[in-house]
This record gives sequence, structure tokens and C-alpha cells, in this order.
Amino acid sequence: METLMSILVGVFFAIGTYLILTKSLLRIILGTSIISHGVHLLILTMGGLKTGGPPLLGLDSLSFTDALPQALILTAIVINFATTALFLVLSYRSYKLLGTDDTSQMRGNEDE
Amino acid sequence: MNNLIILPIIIPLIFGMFMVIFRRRIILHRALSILGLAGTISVAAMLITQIQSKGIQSLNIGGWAAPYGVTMVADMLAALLLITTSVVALFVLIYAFKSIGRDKEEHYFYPLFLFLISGVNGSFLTGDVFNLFVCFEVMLISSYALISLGGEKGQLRESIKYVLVNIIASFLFLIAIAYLYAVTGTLNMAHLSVRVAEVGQDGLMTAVAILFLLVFSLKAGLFLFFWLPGSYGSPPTAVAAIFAALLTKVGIYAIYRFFTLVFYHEPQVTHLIIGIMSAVTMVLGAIGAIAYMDIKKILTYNVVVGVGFILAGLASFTAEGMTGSIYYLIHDMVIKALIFLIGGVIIAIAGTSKLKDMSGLIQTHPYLGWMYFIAALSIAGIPPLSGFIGKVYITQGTFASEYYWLGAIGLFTSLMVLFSVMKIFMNSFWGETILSEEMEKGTTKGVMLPIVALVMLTIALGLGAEGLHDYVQIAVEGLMNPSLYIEAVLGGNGQ
Amino acid sequence: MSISVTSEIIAGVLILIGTLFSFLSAIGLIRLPDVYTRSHAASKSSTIGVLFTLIGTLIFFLIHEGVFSIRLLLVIFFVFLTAPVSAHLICRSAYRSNVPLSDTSVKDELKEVLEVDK
Amino acid sequence: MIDTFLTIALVFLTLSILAAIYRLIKGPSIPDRVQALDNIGINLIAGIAITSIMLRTTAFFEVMLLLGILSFIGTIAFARFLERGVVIEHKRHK
Amino acid sequence: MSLLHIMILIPFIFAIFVPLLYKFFNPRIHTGWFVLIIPVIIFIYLIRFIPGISSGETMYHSMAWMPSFGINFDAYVDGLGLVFGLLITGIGALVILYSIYYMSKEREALHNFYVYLLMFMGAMLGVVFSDNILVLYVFWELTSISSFLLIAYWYQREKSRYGAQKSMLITIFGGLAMLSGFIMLSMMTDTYSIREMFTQINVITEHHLFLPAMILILLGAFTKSAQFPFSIWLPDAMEAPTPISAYLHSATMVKAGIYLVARMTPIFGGSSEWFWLVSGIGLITLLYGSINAVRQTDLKGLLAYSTISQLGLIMSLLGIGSAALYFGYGREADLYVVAITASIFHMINHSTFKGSLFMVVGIIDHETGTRDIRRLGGLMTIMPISFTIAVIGSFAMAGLPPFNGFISKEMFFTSVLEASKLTEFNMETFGILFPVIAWVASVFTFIYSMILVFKTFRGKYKPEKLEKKAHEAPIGMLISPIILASLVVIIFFFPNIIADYLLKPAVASVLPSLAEGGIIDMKISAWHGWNTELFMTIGVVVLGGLMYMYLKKWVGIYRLYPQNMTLNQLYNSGLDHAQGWSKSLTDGYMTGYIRDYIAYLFGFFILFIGGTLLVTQSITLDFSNNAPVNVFEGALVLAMMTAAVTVLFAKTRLTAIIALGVLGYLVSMFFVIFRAPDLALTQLVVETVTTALFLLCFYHLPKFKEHTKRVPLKPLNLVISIGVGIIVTLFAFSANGTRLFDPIASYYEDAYELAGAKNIVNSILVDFRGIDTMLEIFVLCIAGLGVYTMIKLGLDRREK
Amino acid sequence: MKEPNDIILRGVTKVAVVIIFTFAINLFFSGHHNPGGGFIGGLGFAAALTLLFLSYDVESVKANFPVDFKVVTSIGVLIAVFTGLGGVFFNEPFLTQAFQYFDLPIFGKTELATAVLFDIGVAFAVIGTAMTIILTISEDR
Amino acid sequence: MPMQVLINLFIATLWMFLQDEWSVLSFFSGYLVGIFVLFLMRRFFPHNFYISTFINIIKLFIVFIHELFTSSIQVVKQVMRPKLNITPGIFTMDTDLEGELEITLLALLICLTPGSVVVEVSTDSRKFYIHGMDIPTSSDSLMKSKDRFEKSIKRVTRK
Ligand code: NA
Ligand code: NA
Repeated sequence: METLMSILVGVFFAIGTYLILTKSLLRIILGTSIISHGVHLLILTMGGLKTGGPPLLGLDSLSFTDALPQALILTAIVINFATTALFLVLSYRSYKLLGTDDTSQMRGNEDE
Repeated sequence: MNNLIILPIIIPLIFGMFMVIFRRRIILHRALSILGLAGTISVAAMLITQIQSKGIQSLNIGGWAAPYGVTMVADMLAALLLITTSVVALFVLIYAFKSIGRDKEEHYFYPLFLFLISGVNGSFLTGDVFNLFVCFEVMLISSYALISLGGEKGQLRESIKYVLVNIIASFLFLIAIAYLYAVTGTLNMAHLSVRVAEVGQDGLMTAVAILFLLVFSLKAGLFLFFWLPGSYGSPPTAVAAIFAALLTKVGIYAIYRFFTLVFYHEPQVTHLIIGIMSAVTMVLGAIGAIAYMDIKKILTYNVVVGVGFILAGLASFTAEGMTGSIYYLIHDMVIKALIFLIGGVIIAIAGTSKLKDMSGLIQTHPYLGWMYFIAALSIAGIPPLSGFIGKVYITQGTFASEYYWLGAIGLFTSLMVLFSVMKIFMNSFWGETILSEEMEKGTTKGVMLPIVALVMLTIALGLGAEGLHDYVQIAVEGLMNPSLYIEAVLGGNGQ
Repeated sequence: MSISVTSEIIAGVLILIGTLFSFLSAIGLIRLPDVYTRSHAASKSSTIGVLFTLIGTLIFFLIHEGVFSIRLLLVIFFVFLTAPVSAHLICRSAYRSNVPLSDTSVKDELKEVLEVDK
Repeated sequence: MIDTFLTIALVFLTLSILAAIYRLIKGPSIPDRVQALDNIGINLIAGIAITSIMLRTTAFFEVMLLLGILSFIGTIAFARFLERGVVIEHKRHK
Repeated sequence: MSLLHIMILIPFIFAIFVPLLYKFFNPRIHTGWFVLIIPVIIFIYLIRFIPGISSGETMYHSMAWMPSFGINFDAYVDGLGLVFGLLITGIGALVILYSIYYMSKEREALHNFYVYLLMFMGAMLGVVFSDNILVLYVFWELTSISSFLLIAYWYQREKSRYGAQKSMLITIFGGLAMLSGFIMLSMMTDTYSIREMFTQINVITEHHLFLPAMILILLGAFTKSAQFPFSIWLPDAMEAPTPISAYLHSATMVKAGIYLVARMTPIFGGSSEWFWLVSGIGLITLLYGSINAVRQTDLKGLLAYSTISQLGLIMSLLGIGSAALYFGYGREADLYVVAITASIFHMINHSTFKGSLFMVVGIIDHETGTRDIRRLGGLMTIMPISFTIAVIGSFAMAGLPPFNGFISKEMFFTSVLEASKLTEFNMETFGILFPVIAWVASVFTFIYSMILVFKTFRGKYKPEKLEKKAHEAPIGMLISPIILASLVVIIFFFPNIIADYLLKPAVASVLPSLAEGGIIDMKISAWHGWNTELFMTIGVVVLGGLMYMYLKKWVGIYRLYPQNMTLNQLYNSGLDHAQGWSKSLTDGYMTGYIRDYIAYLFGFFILFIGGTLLVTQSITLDFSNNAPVNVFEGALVLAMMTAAVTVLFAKTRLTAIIALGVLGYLVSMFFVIFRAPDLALTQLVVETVTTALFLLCFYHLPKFKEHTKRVPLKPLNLVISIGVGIIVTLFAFSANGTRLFDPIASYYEDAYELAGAKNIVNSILVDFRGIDTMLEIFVLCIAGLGVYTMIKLGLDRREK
Repeated sequence: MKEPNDIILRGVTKVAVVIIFTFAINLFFSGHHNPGGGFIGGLGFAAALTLLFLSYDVESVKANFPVDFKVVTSIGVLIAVFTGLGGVFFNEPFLTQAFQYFDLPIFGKTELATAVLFDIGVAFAVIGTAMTIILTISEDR
Repeated sequence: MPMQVLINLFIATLWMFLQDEWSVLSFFSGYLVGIFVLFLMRRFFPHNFYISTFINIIKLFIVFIHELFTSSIQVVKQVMRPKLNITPGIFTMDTDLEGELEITLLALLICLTPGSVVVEVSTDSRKFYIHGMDIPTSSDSLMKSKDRFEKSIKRVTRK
């Protein structure tokens, strides 16, 4: 499973990176979202998969999965949400003001 | 346990939150922000005396013993950065009073400013890798809001780049944490240090180290600085100044923390890489600084050079180098804020940042001109201003570790820096006066106080470098001797 | 057969039926000609599919683990409540965003109504 | 015993999800894709139910309910966007 | 703080009050009168040292500055320092006196002028009296800065700024080189004190940094003293007001390099590298300066090149003299002492005659409005006093009796002749060059000296070419040059006063080991009989005279030299090219295009992380501790990949978002499979809210454009993204196979006992790592404010 | 019939929102021992509000929830921080959570933990932020 | 109706007092007692006895379930045919139901009826535009069921 997940994460990173390297702002944001999934799954994978029950003591499992990565991912998810929201708004504000969502037209060299 | 450590994080936080609640009371905002920074300054001062007398201070948040909870650690380096941060921020804030504009004030400029400081302070104080990530995010998200504050075209355009690069950096930070956790099973920096030391820094660990270096380099603008000139050139002056002064420093601090506490076992690999990166940074930064006839660009590339120079001290991995770096770090925070503030005033007065469109300002603004002159000398490390002692010791450090090329590059780029900042002086202040006072687009009214204060500070830090010596020495001792940090966090049972 | 085994069998069969429904509706999702007809499959069959599955689960946990979960009942209720609305809204939005009906369609009484207002 | 049932059930479920994915890619219209999303959400509820039995845990019941709620909200959001180009209206014209 | 310290610092302190004095007394009293007090006081103060110093005493006072670093303001007065101190304050006083008449109190910003001047004076005193090399460096840079400011005193002029920048770049470059040399020295000896270094000369000599340190320090000296090829800044420095040229750029600051070489001679002297570098560069500079001086048409330009030339002469003498340390005690050493003596002697002489000449040129400029030789002539009768002074100065410069230049130049000839007889340092081969170069340069020196006097004061008076009607300068302006000219003559007749009281202690400082042996014993006389040196002088006069007379015939030769090959041209185009090249380089990679930046970032990631993994051979593929995979999970993974690919290839933005939503749902399904209920819940809600946000923002965002509907296939992007994917995966494999420690997680399994919670994840979030959560909601809050600000601030403005 | 008639949607929304609110509050309170907690509870609450916004419109929902969500956020953060400071006054490290079991009438043996207070802060902040963002964007023109 | 529920709750609480037993069980038994009392008193209230409404709700629910089953099976049947043979289309249906609740319930029912999904509701909520899977059969069966639906709904929503 860890191997499969590692590959999946790699695929997410590859696709996300490719999207980020395109010109369209929206595709860039999509790329970051895909990478963020990759990141979260990677943290989980790196914590070790499937070794015990859910980290709920009420359920009387004998062993529990590592709860720490889960807590970390939870924090990361929320922070990523905050960032994405801001980035989205920033993008559309830029689009409205600059009249383009093409990053190749957002170089802003010299004359202005 | 020392609850003081948390205050630099939560004082700005609480004060800022109250401002959000009482949104329209701008006077209250100003008062609270001054009060808040004054508070962090005093806390930092208290921490410094405590560290001096009792050693590194730590706080297990929630009472959970390290490495299980999150431990906040105040060593001398952190405390020194803390106090510098707050002092510089205070002056920039005062500058903002007169320059930022009512609409930005009403749109949470002051709270966001304080939140930024809170994040910066948190990054300095935390002893936990993941918490460092979170503190970075606090800082970053505030910076995202601040950098786009005002929503001008160029600003938004550069903000996009800034935000995107930092988002990716954050992802890389997270995967670095993931790999680190897989290999070491812990997040507490002191504990990491112990564990890494226990098994030695093998290849994989070095790869993890390089990944962290990559992440922090992005924040610090070490080698990966391409995002920096654009984004630091676009926001309002006060914001640009605080960015230039603080944000890269957090990355630098993190590199220091990691590569003296955790990944210090293979300096011939890691620290050499840092050295090469810092050399390239200095060279490219200096080249950028001399390339343009635009105040913003010149100043932002100077930020890049500073980063490279500070890290040259770490690359040397000698006590001298570290001493120099810490001095230079403090100097750089002060001077970058100062020169950005003055640059902002010049741009405001001339209504342009293009040097060829301005001339002879010294006729109408002699004080501003001389302040700039001193700042320009200081930024190049000309004695006896604040950059000097740092420059000498970083150079000495690089020589001592036989990285002569690094020291030489450092010194030579400081000449290029001088050339670049003097270019501004000669082109904007000297020459025929073409702008009468009535034609000026901006004014120096009300903004001279922080500028003068920072100039005084750079002079005082230069002439009074001795005053910091003991503190810097304690900081260096902490950096060169990880066991002090480990002892303070994990106590005797470090294993 | 002990009660627990019985419960397992009952639950298993229910779940199997449920997923079979889901599967068949999925075939509908593939085979049917346009979004409107597919929405029939999606809203009805898969709803019933998930209902069976959840009831099976409910029974399993009730008998096997001795847990009666209000949450499961709520899920059932909620799916039941919302699936038709989802179908309605999807169809409406499809219609209003000019997704054509399939060629086999014989009647469109909504067309003139909407066109009158345009 | 039950695990055999569940495995077969999971195979069915897998096929349904893959069918929905097919619809997601194929389209041809956006509502088709929204429907696929909605359908996957519903199928995942069943998937979680089965997983819960396999793991003999009630820990995921909340997830099921939330999935039901959220796939509904998601569908509505898409539908509204398709209809009006706006998801949330500032003020409804009477 | 001793009186000595006060004397060094008093110019700085007084400088603070200058603007006030200017404000209150100008234009009633010329600010210069107040300023004049300072050098006079210090001069008198220094004079008092002469008896003590000449009897072998030294003065040392320490003042703590940064004691913890060993950087203290240790003031040290010995023979060498004293000579310089007297020059600085003596000439300084005269220059200020002169400036009072030269600088108009009505038109000039005198406060700036005198502040810079005082700053310079203090800095210069600091340089020559500092024992601590870092303090010396501090003052050294201050002289560069004040020189920079003084050159650009008329900052409105383009040429002033150009000259200022040039001098700054070159001298500060040298300063930095010197600093690194100093740092090396301090590393060798573990001290910053020059005197302590003297006690460790053996350590230094054997250190592998000996040569680098020497070269670096010499760079400092050579740039400051305008040695070839760094001399180019000096002619442009002539844009400064003439008193400044007289003071900084001929009498004092340029001599700081001389001081430094002299000061460092005990450390580096005796080695062949030092010998060759100092004397060689000195001789080249001598020749270069003298040849170039001849073709100048600007009187100050001529003086500038003459200064370069003379500095070369002094420098070469120091180089030759350093051989004394090679020989240790003995006759040979005694001979080379002459060279050191000559160098210091000539330095003093040069200050006197060159100072007076500058002042005269200033007078000419002041009274006629031009310094162009081609427009001047026949001033002899109009300005007789000035003419007299000019004759004295020029003849001294040309090395003619009865003026002091003659004596020191004869000693110079003696020295080069001696040097040519050396058998060490490879002098067998090259030694003959020394007297030849010296003699040729002297010929040119003679020529330009004659040009200076006779082209200006003789010939036809051309009032039509002058802006003003020329007349003799006011007496005040003449006092200083007269004093200097008198000194020129007096020294010729009584050289031994100088020799006993100044030169001997100074030479003793340069050659301390010889001084200790009591070997230094000098007697300077104008007349040595008909020796080679005298014949050389006669030759100079004869040939020089002839060449001067037929100047017009051969001066055209200069024009043959290609203009774009001059050092100046090299500097200019170098600087231009550097800036242009910098710009194209920087513009080249700083494209402003975010895609490029991201490509750099990921490129760096691939290279560095991949590189490290490869180089350290840490890629391991160990799948043994993998958890099993079932069909459902496998299919889900497939579905996820498909969804991600769908996002990639989506032709409409809605398709992309929907696919992303599917992906999000599937990820939360995985969180279920991996037993993370809290995560699954969070992921679901966040996914949905994010989707809603996307849709909300779509209203404001454009659709995928027609031509970009299909995501473009770019090979480089493909390589980068696949590279990133592969490295992330490989790293994950390796990290997965290398779990070295048990994670700390087991601790949290006691959450119920420790924190009263059965949900471990929740207890970590609110308790064990509560601070993360606190800061995280803080992040959320800031994001909310950020969004609000971003939208509302623009909105409010638009509504206005 | 230009405007679609949302009568069905609204009818169902009312029921759904009641359920979601209840569920969100339940998630919040059960978070200490079961899946859930401040984040998820808060986000669930925000999801319910979002549903309301979707089915109705900003103005009418705002009229029913007349609060400045930015203030809600700040208060949430402040609650969390001051909970943390509570420990400081008892000379405990910052953010020291305390929990105690009490025998209360009706509720029986009940655990009262400051962590719950902290979680309330979290929930407030989450709700406030989510709503601020959604509302602000939808108010933009 | 809410009044009746309140009274019922009051009775349940009173019952607990009388029983002097504070438990869910005693509350529940009290509640049952209350239902009984209210049933006796039903003629004195202006509205129907609320339990009968409750029973009507359950009846309606059963209608729902029934529709769902039959329609699902019909869809499945159609899907399973080797060759699709359907004639879909949109047709109109009038209703005399009023108010949000009634309309919603009807719409839900229609959606669950075999082969029909509501596409639009007219602005005055009098007309339903319905997509039928197979026009003749779906519209027929819907028209057949319509009255039954409306009746069941009215029994719940009207007194
Ligand atoms: Na992030
Ligand atoms: Na200019």
C-alpha cells in the first residue's frame, strides 16, 4: 500500500506541477489543489499505513494508527484551505484589474 | 517553564484581534499597535536578561513534556532577532501612520501588520518543526494580505507570483516534514538533533536536510530569490520595508537553526552547498543591483545580496563566522527597513522610481539626503556603521574555514552594493535640482522621525557593537554547541 | 445458526442488493442517451442502492455489535430527502444551460414556455 | 462469511464508481459531470458503510452523513452556477 | 581617552558644530576662520612630540572601543606617524587658510565643505595614529568617503559626480582588499595590533597566507596612492575645489598608501615579492604619470599626473628600501636605508612644492577663470608673486637646486643606482631598468614642470581668451603658498633639521630592526660632489630643456596612442558594459514570468534533491513492510489518477472543478480506509467549501480560452513535472524503507489518562499540540481578513 | 418564467439545514471522544449556512444572522488564546488544558474540560472565516 | 399542534414527578400516558390530534418508499434491456397543491415516481414540467398516482 500511495503521490505531484507550469491562472490553482492532496496523502503514508484501528480510544482497539500525522494533516488541510481561498480571490482580482488570466502577460517588465 | 516566551506571539495577536473587533477606531489601532510592539520589545528584553543569566529558556506549551508537545525555545539568537524585529517594526509602523493612507488603515492594515510580526516572532521561538510550518503560514498569510493591500495593478501581478511561490514552498516544507517524520519519528527539533546524532547523518538524512534547505532558501531568498525583487518592489513603502527587513530573516533563521542544531554532521556537504548558494546569491544579487536605474529594483536586489552575505557566515561554520552573521543579521534588519523607508520617501517625492527622472533632491531635502547617504554607507558595511563588524567577522569566518572565494565574493559584492546605492544618491540627490517643492508629489512630513531613529540606530549599532558582544557570544555559543539547546528542551534525559 | 451469523447473512444480502442496484444504475449512467434520462437512473436506483446498503449496515451493527446508530438512520433520511432534489436541480440546470434532449425525445412542453419569456 | 459478501459488494461498488468516472470524463455536458460527482458521493457513502463493517468500527458514520450533506450542497452549488452563472445571489430580484 | 585621542577625534566633534557656526555667522565671518583653529591646535600639539620621538620615544594610548573583539582605538605615535600627522595638520592649516580666500562665503555651501574637510582631517589623523588595523581601516574608509564628498562638492556638475564615483569605487575597492589582507594578518597573529604583529614577524612570514595578505594590503595602498593602473581616479578628482586638490589629492590622502606601505614594511619587507611589487609598480607609475603629465592642457590635470608620477617615485623608493630588511644588519642595509629616508623626505618635499603649485593654479583659476594652458600666458608681469611661487615649486618638482626636490631626487637616483647593483631578487637581469626608468621619468618631469611655469606665465598674454581680467591674488590667498614655497627653499638649505627631527625617527619606524641596532645614521647634504647622480641630473636638464623647446614637434606622438585603449576608457566602458551586461543577464533570467520562476524552483528541486539522493546512494526500494492492497483500494487509486488526469486535460473549467471535487471525495475515502475519520470529515467539508469558493470566483474569472482550452503540451514542462513526480516517489520509497526510530506517537495513546479525551486526534489538536491549532485558526482569521480587504478595498474605491 | 422557481429547493433546504445544524453541533460536542471537534463542527455549521446562501440570497440570510463574521472570527481566536492564558494565571504553561469530572444533576457524571472552551474558539473562528470569505466574494461585483 | 406537543411534554414531566423517578424510561412512559390523555381530549382542541398527523406522515413515507422501489426497478429494467427503447420528453402537469411544503413533497414524490423527474416548477407553482423517461407510460402512471399523492400530502399538511 505504501508503495502504491507513494506512486499516487508522485502522480499527483507530476500532474500538479504540470498544471502549475501552464499559463492559465485557474489551471495553476487547480495544480496547487492536486499537489495539496498529494502532500496530505504523503504525510499519511510517511506515518505508516494501516497498523491498527482509528485513533479513537472509545472503540477498544488493541492498537491505533499513528494519530500524529493525522493531526498534522488536519492542520495542513485547513491552512491550505485558507491559502487557496486567498489565492483564488487574488487571482480573480488580478484578472479583473489586469484584464488577463494569462501569466505570460503578467511579466510586468520595465514600462508601466 | 517560562511563559514569557509565548507573549511575543500572542501580544500582537490579541491586540490585532481587538482592532478587528473595533474596526473604525483608527486612533485606537495606532495606539494598540504601538503598545503591542512596545510590549514585545520589553518581553524580548526580559528574555534576553533571563537567557543571559539562566541559559536557554523553554516553554512546554500545555505542559506536555518535549518531544510530545510543542516546545517554545528562546535562545539568545532568537531573542536578539525578536527584539530587533519589534524595534524595527515599531519604526516602520510609525512611518506607516503618515504614509499608509486612511483606506488601508480601515482595511486592517494595523492588525495585519501585527499578525505578520506575530508569525515572525513565532518562527523565531518555536522548537518544533511542524509548528515552525504553522508559524511560517501565519507570517505568510499576513504577508499575502499585506502585499496586495491597496490592489494596484503591479501589486496584484507581483502578489500572484509571491503567493504561488510560497504556496509551493509550503508544500515542499510539508513533504520535508513528512520524510523527516518517516525517518526520525519526531518533530521536536532538539529531539531531532538527538536522534540524527544517534544514527549519524546518512545519505537519506542529508537529502532531507537539503530539502529543508531548499524550503528555507525559498523563504530566505538564498539562491532561490527570483520571486523577491518583484514582490518586494510592489507593496506600499511601509510594507515593503517590513518585508525587506523581516521576511527573509525568518528563512535565514530557520536555516541557522536547522544547520546548527540538527544537520550539522556533514558540513563539508551541506554547509559547502550553503556557501556556494550564498556566493551565487551575492553575485547575482549584486549584478541585479547594479543593472538597473530604478530605486525599487536596486533596493530589492540589495536585499538579496544581504541574504547571501549573512549565510556566508553559516557556511563557514566557525564561531567567527557566526558572530559576524548575527551582527550582520541585526544590522541588515535595521538597514533594510531604513533604506526602503527612505527609498519610499524619495519615490513619493519624485513621483517615480526611475532615477533618470529625478535629480538634485538634496537642494530641497538635505536631511533626507544625508540620512540616505548614511544608510547607503551602512548597507555596504562601511565603518563605523552597523554593518562593519559583521562584515569583518563573516569574512574572517570564511577565511578561517578556507573558503577564501566566499569571503572575497562577499567583500567584492559589498563594493557593488555601494556602487548601486550610491547610484541612487548621486542620481536622485545630486545633480541639478529639477523639482521645486511645489511640484513634488509627496512629502517628508511626519515620516522623518522613524528614518532619523533608524539612522541613529545604525550608527549606534556600529559604534556600540561592543554592547552586543556578550549577547552575541551567548548566541554563538548556543549555535556552536547544540547540547545547550537540547539540554534546555529535553532536560537531562535527552535520549 | 446463531443470531450473529443470521445478521451477517441478512446484512450481507442487503448490502449486496444495494450495491447491485448501484451497479445497475451505473450502467444506466453509461447507457442512457442524455443527461435527463441518466438523472432518472442516478436519482432513483443509486438512492435505493445506498438505502439497502445502509440498512444492511444498520442491521449488522445493531445485531452483531449491539450498536444502534441514529446517524445511519439520518444518512438514510438525508439521502432520501435530497436525492430527488439533486436530480431536479441537475435537470433544471441542464435545461437552462441549453443541454439538448436526446434525439429520441418526443415532446418538450417546457421549450415554448421558456421561449415566450425570452 | 460476511466478508465474502462485502468483497463482492465492493467490486460492484468499484464498478459503479468507475462508471461514474467514465461519465465524468466523457461528459458530454457539465450537468452530466455534476451528476457523476453526485453519484460518486452516494456510492462512497455505501463504500464507507462497507468499510465500516470490514473494520468493525462505527468511527466513520459521521463521515457518511457528512458526505450525504456535502454532496447535496455541492450539487446545488453547481446547479445554481450552471443556471445563473452566480452561486450565491446578492439579492434576489422579485 | 587620552589627549591624543581627543586630538584625533576633535575634527569630527567640531564638524558637528560647523553647520551651526555657518548658520549663525555666515556671511559675516567666513566659516573657515573657525575651522582653522583645529589643525593649528593639533599641529602645535604634535610639534611638542618632536623632541621625544626624535630621541626614540613613542607614545601609546589605548581607548576601549570593542575590547571584546580586540578592536580598540589604540593611538600610537612614532616617527612615521608624526611626520604624517604634521603634514596633515600643517598643510591642513595652510589649505584652510587658503580656502578662506578661495571659497566665496556668499556663493558656496561652506558648511558642507568644512564638515567634509574636518571629517577628512580626523580620518587621516586616525589612519596614521592607529595601531589597531581595523581602526585604521575604519579611518581609511572615512578618508575615501570624505574624498568622495569633496570631489563632488559641486554636485550639480556631471563631471564632479563622475570623478567622485570613480574615486570611490577604486579607493573603496582597495580598502576592501586591504581589509581582507588585514583580516588574514590578524588570523595569522591573533591580534589586530600592528605593534604586536611586529613581534610575530616569523609567524607571518612562514604562513601560507603571507603572499595573499601582502598583495591585498598592497592593493589598498596602491589604489589610495593612485599607483598604476589605479591612478585613473586622481585626474578626475581634480573636479574638487582646488584647496581640496592641494590637500587631499596631493599632500595627504594619496599619501595614505605611502604610509601604509611604510607601516607594513617591517612585516612584509625583505621578501622579493614585496620588493618587486612596491618598487616595480612605483617605477611604472612614475614613468606613466610623468609621460602623461606632459600632454595635459589643464593645469590641474598636469598636476594630477605629476602627483601620480611623484607618488610612484616615493613608492618605488619604499620598495627599494625594503631590501634593507633582507640584509639585516650590515653595510648593504645601511645603503638601503637611504632609499627609505629618501622616500619620506621626498614625500615631505612633494607636499610642500606640490601644495604650493596647486595653490598657485587655484589662484590662476580664480583670477583668470581658466586653467587651460592653451588660453593662458604672459601672467608673469600681472601676477609676479604667483609666478615666483610657481617657479620655486616647479623647479623643486623638476629636481633643480636650490630647492628641496633636488636633494630628495638625488637620493632617489642614488637608490635606484644602488638597487641596480643588487644581486638578489633577480635584479641581475632587471636591475638596470631601475635607473633607466628613473632617469627617463625625470626628463619628462622636467618637461612638464617647465610647461607649468613657462606656458602659463611667459609667452603672450591673451586677455581675450580669459573670462576675467587677470590680476594678482589678494594677499590672504598668497600666504599659504608663500609659506610652502619658503619651506621648499629652507629645506634645501637646512635639510638636516628635517633629517634629525623627522626623517630619522620615521625611518626607524619603517626599519625597526635596523633602528634597534643603531645602524641608522643619516646626514643629508645637497652636495655630494660630481657623482653619477649629478650627471644624471645634468642629463635630465639638457635633454629635458631640448625636448621642452621642441615640444610642438613631437607632442603629436601622444595622439598616436589609441584613445580607446586608455585606462580611463577601459574604466568607462568597463563600467558601462558591466551595467549593460548585468541588465541583460538579470533581465534574462528574471523574466517576470511566473512559469519560469516555478520552473527554476522545481528544476532546483529535481537537481538538488535528486542529486543528493543519487550521490549519497540513498534510494532504497524496500517494500517488505508494506500494508496489503485490495481491489477496491486499487480501483480507487486508479480512479484518483484518472480524476487527476481529467483535471489536467479538462477543456472547461467546470469539468476541471468537478473532477477536482471527485478527487477530493476519493481522497477522503482514502482517509477512511486509512482509519482517519477526523481527516475524512475535514477533507470533505473543506473540499466542498473550496468547490463552492471556486464556483463563487468563477463568476469573476474567465472561461478557458478557445486556444488554450486544451492544455498545451510542452516538453520541458513535461520533463520537469515528471521529474518532480519521480523524485517525490523515490524519496518516499526510500524514507519508507528507512524508518530508523519508533515514532513518538505511542505517547498519545494515553490521551484519555493524560488529556481526558478519547479522540486522540482531537486531543492532539486541542491539547498536545494546541498551539498549532491556535495559530491555525489565526491563519484562517487572517485569510478571511485578507480576502475581505482584497475585495472591499478595491470595491470601496470603485464606488467612490 | 425567466427566474427558476426554487420552491422545492427551499423546502428541502429548511429541513436539511436543521439537520445539518444539529449534526454540526453534535460533531462539535462529540469531538472530544469521537470524530469531530471544533474544526469540523465549525465547518459543518458553515456548510449549513452556505446551503442557506445557496438556496436563498445573501441579503435575506444576513437579515436572519445579523452578525459581522469577522468579529465572530476574532472573538473565536480570542477565546482560544484566552483559554490558553487561563493556565498562565495559575502559573501553568500557556495552553495548559484542565479537565475534571463533575456530578451534575440531570447530566450525571460530566467531564468539563477547558479544551472544550478552546474548541469553541476554534469553531467560532472557522465559522467566521468561512462566512466572511463566502459573503465577501459573493458581494463583490 | 405545537401546543399539543407542549402539553404532552408537560404531562410527561408531571408523570416523572408523580413517579418520583428521573429517567428516560419514566419520561417515555409519561409521554405515552400524555398521548393517551390527549387522545381522550382531542375533540377539545382546534386542530387534529397530532398523533394522527404523525400517522399520516408515516403513511406518506410509505408511499415514498413504494414509489422509490417501483421506479428503481423500472429504471433498472430499462437499463438492462439489450437495446434501449425509450421515448423521453418533457410534459406538463397541473396541481392544486399550495405552499412550499406541499409543493416540495409533491415534487419529491414525482421525482421518485417511475420515469419522471421534475425539471421546472412554474412561477406560480401551479404547473410542473416533468421529464419522462418514456412519455406514454410515465405520464400515464404519473397521472394515475397524482391524485393519490395529493391526497396523502393534504392529509399531512391540512387539517
Ligand atoms: Na499552504
Ligand atoms: Na537623475
